[in-house]
Amino acid sequence: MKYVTILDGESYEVEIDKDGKITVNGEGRDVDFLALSPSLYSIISDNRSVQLVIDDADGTVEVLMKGRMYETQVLDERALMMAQRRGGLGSSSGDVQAPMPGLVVAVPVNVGDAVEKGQTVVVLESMKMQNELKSPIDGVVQTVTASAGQSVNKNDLLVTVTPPEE
Amino acid sequence: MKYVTILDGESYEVEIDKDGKITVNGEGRDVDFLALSPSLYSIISDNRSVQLVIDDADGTVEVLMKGRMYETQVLDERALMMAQRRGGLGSSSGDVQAPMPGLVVAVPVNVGDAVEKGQTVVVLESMKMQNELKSPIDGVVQTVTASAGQSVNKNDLLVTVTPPEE
Amino acid sequence: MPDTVRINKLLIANRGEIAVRVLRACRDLGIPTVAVYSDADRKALHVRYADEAVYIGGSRPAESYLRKDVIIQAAKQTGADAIHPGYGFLAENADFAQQVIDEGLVWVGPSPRAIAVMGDKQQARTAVTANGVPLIPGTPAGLLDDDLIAAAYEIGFPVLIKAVAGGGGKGMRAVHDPKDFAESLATARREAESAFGNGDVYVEKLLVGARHIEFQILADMHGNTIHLGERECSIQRRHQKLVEEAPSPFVDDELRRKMGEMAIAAARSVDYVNAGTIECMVDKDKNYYFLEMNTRLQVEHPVTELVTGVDIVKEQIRIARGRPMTPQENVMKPRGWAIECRINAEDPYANFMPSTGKINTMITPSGPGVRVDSGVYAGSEITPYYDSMIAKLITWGETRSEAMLRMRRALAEYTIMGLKHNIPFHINLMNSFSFIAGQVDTNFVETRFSMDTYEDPPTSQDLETAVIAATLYAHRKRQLASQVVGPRQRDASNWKWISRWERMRK
Amino acid sequence: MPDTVRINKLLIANRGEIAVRVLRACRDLGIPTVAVYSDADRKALHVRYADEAVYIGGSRPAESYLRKDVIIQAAKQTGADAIHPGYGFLAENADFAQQVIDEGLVWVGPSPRAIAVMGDKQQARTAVTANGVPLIPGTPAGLLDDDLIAAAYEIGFPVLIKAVAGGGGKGMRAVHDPKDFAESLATARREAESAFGNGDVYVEKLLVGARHIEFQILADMHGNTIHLGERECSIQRRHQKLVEEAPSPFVDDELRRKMGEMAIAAARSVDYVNAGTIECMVDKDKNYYFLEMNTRLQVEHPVTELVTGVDIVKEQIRIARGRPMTPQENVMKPRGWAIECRINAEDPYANFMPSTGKINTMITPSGPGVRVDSGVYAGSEITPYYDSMIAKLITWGETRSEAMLRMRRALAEYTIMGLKHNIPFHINLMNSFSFIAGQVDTNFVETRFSMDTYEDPPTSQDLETAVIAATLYAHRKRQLASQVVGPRQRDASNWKWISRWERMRK
Repeated sequence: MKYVTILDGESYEVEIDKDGKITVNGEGRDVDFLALSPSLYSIISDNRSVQLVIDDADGTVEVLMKGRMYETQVLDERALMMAQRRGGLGSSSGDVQAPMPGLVVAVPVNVGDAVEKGQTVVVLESMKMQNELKSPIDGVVQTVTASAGQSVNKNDLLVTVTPPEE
Repeated sequence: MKYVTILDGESYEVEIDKDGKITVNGEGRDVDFLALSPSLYSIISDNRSVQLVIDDADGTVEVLMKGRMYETQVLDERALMMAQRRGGLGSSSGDVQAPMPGLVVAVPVNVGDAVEKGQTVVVLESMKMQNELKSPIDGVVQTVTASAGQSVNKNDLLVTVTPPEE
Repeated sequence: MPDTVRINKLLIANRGEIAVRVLRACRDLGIPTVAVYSDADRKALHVRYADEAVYIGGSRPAESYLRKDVIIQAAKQTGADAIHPGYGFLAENADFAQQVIDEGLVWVGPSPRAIAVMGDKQQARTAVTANGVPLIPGTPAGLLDDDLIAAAYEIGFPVLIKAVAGGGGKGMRAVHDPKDFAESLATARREAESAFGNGDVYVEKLLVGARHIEFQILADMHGNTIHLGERECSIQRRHQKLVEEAPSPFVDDELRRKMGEMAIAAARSVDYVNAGTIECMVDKDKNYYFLEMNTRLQVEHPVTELVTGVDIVKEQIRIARGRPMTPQENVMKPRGWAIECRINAEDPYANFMPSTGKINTMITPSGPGVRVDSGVYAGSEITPYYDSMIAKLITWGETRSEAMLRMRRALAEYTIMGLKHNIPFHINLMNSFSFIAGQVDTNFVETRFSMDTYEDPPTSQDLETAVIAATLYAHRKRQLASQVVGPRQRDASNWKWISRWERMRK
Repeated sequence: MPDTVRINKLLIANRGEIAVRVLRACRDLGIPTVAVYSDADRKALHVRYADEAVYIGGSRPAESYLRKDVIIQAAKQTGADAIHPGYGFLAENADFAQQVIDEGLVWVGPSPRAIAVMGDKQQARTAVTANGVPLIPGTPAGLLDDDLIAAAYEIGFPVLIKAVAGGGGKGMRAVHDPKDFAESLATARREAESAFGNGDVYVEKLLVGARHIEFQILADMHGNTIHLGERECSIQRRHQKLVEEAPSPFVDDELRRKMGEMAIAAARSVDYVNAGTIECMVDKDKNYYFLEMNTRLQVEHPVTELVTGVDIVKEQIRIARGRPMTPQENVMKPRGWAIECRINAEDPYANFMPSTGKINTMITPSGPGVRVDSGVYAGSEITPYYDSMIAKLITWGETRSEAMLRMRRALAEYTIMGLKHNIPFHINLMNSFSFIAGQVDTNFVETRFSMDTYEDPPTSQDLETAVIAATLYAHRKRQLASQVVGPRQRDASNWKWISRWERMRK
């Protein structure tokens, strides 16, 4: 199985054969990859022993290793083709969801507003703190389903932002 | 549901109704009983908070609480009747099984030997220690399936002892 | 001379790690304990570790941990003759302290009057000023918005807006530019109203590049008041402390002597008894200002315990019993160095957003020089009802560098899975040159620290390992998905499925 | 004057808690680490915590942890320039030490000659006697069975049969009655043969009512040899230590001075360098006898660390580098008190039978004064290949009673599920009046302690709680069983089952 994995804008060709043997950019690697518990893995590769937390969300595989986060995209051949046809890799979603149950304190944007990535679109109170939820992308506010004073559950969709037309 | 539970030779009548309400020897008890993990339980009863390890084997329910082991037998009405018909409660089995994988070092008894409760019937080497497996009852050796030099798995039956005829 | 009283049973009016901490002290003293718990906390560690546990209501604090009458009733019902409030909840509630005392119970804490005076920022300022304690220039409480903005101009920007009833960074906002003042004021009032039911705020001068340094005070009923040295608490984010250490790398013997005397004078200004903390700001030129007194056990008390050998909670109980406290002299020479990292259920990669969920895996670090004060375990649930601190990791070393190396080691060992937490933040902080050099101020985390940049960038080997791991993860997930049988195939062999399901249940 | 060498990377030729302990010391020193592991240990904590890990073979020790060449090859391959052997396995193997040195690697331990001499009981006796160290009367090694029985009569019963190559109680038998001598001799020889590949034994006088007290020695290459005080190790079962403390409640200043001098003389008799332990028997009249020297880090070293502040593993590495050790004086005044309980996977209710299995739940105690040295975690498997000690729980207090109270508390907190372990034994021991009073000898556990009787019997409330819990447990199990649907009902709704099964998989 061939994959192209992207990290920090760089592409790595990773091939995994049926016996589990691995090559990275054509070079063989000796890898012992083991699940320790849900999301927790141990790798011993060329005797280096590392513990990793791995999770995925929206097509991104996040690897946390020695206190550092590596965000990767793993594409098989079909996904790679589709991405290339789309003209780019890894456009992220503009959905803003409640990361936890809480009380909406303020929604400082309206439908149609242009917002920048990182701009606060909802203020959510939870765990005695006011948390500012930010837009994940540059774009335009498409829908606002949250309103101040409303109690929301985890993962409730609050605001959606769509990328600007190009 | 009515039970008779026996601890240290004393019988307690315990009744559990459909709502989970409990009486012990006719007196109501306020009990909050909660599983924390397999075998581990928390009881809050009249505000006393206790953690317990509970397991059962061969009809005995073992409760480990504050470093002390309480061996109980819990009998429902049918079991109680049957036990009374049998003429006694809690006669234990004479099977000697391997408590863990190991190497049989010696079997100092033969079929037909009279043995006392606590007498060594098999010596098993495991974890670098020689462990003496004892007869759980007074009786006569009925079968010997283990022999010196043999490797055995956990729970393999090694020797059976039957109670003497009365 | 006070009478010595016995404590036969002690109720802890709190939850989480601090309830466990107080329980442990009681166990070490042989005093039976009573825990209280809300719906959300039936399985909590403090309930499991206590001798008795009393249910006091719903999950929200107002329904349980803040219910004074119900908690006092729980003490009466179980025969507890003393109450330790921990920190937060009712710890700095003078009415509650008074009620406890009126009911004939021992209050493990300072007098209601001391709590009330120090709990009101303005009264506190008046009290300590009388004893010659230096203050940061600021306004009184109770001013209207227009007066506050005028005062802010007079003091000179930057300024800090602070809640009168505040604590823990809630209802607090720094304002650098006058044009942001109105909005920040509104936010601060809103937060204060929501957190403390009191939206009153005041304004004071914001010291730039200043450190947060505090002194631990102990005072008994026999007239002894001492300090146990200082704690450096400048590693903060939004005025919430994240890392504390003792001693402070900034404090020399002379400054310790002077600030220690000031701290004792501040405590004496309210005839303080029991453990308390004098919080100060210290600028680059070693000018120091009294901020406030926390009239309770402090979250970060363990670092002081490790460098002084004093068990502060045990001393609190001893003092509450009317006995002379064990240490009798100011601690001018701390032994070694201690660092504490607060482990919070907050995602450092998502703006420190709080995270909830069930901890499914936990490996707690241990070994030489490591202490963990925690209220959670594998299987416990982090709910949105309480604050996000789930544990405190504390290390000790002969020197600051040994304590830091041990902290790095302990952080690397600490495995908590099932929710997001800030251990990666601490790992990166311990690698930051500024922190290593002790060159920090209260704005360091927000202005000079980032989770995205590393002073010591990842090696190509690290990058490759991450790529391999991510790819294998995705590969396995894909393979697993392809093994999920479609509905048509399932019907064929019902029995296989059942037995498989039964195996799963074991 | 020796040259100081650098250690750039250190390989730990061991597993379990002691491998983790050495890893931690290296981390605290900033030295990168290499672990080695067998098939059974791929998921072990020492593999997870090390920077590098080398697979060295099958699960049985002979296939992995005892393979000298493979371990040295692992060091070469990873560029490790030093080897720490831990205890057990190759730690007291003089050939291995020599091989390590011959390969140009740093051996973190004493000279091969010191290991060889002290490893041979007879040579050891000869060596220390030359320095005036008192010995228990006994026979030489290599005697035939008939000569041993004759010697036993001459020495006078009771006697002790001991393996020449022994350690840890293996191949050791006490004989009180001459008629049991032949059988015990056969068993001892068999055990020694199986454990050490050497069935040779000798006989010595058994001291009745004696204590096992040992001194920790540190010696560097600069001619300094000191002791760090004693450890009391009389709580044993079948010659395996279960609980150790420092200091000993039996040792006064005068005895400490005399025995300490003797311990240093014993170490000097083989020009000892690095950490080592002089084990002694001490009778009721404070007569003391040299038993043996353990030429390695001892399992129970943490109690000494807690009362002296010395990190013994760090000192071992320092000494191996040729540097002068940090402590320079004998420890005559230990600070406070420390107790260690060995947590073994052994069932105290079934004759301490070893137990294997997977740990499914683990809560590790922590808080003030508690240290845990462990090699296991929830999810790890205890296999029959290695010894049954899975962790060490160590507490410290200002006084012996504070250390004991903390131990009780920590034992109550310690939750390990999935296999049988001896925590209930330790809980009962900590409640035993003899232990509390410090009135113990090496036969205490076997002759005067029982898991079935309590000095403080269970209350009727305890009994009732046990009855209620047992009944509810059985009731629930019964209800659960009645909910298991029969095969006929299953066919009805296949889809429900599938979705249930899928939920289970999450």
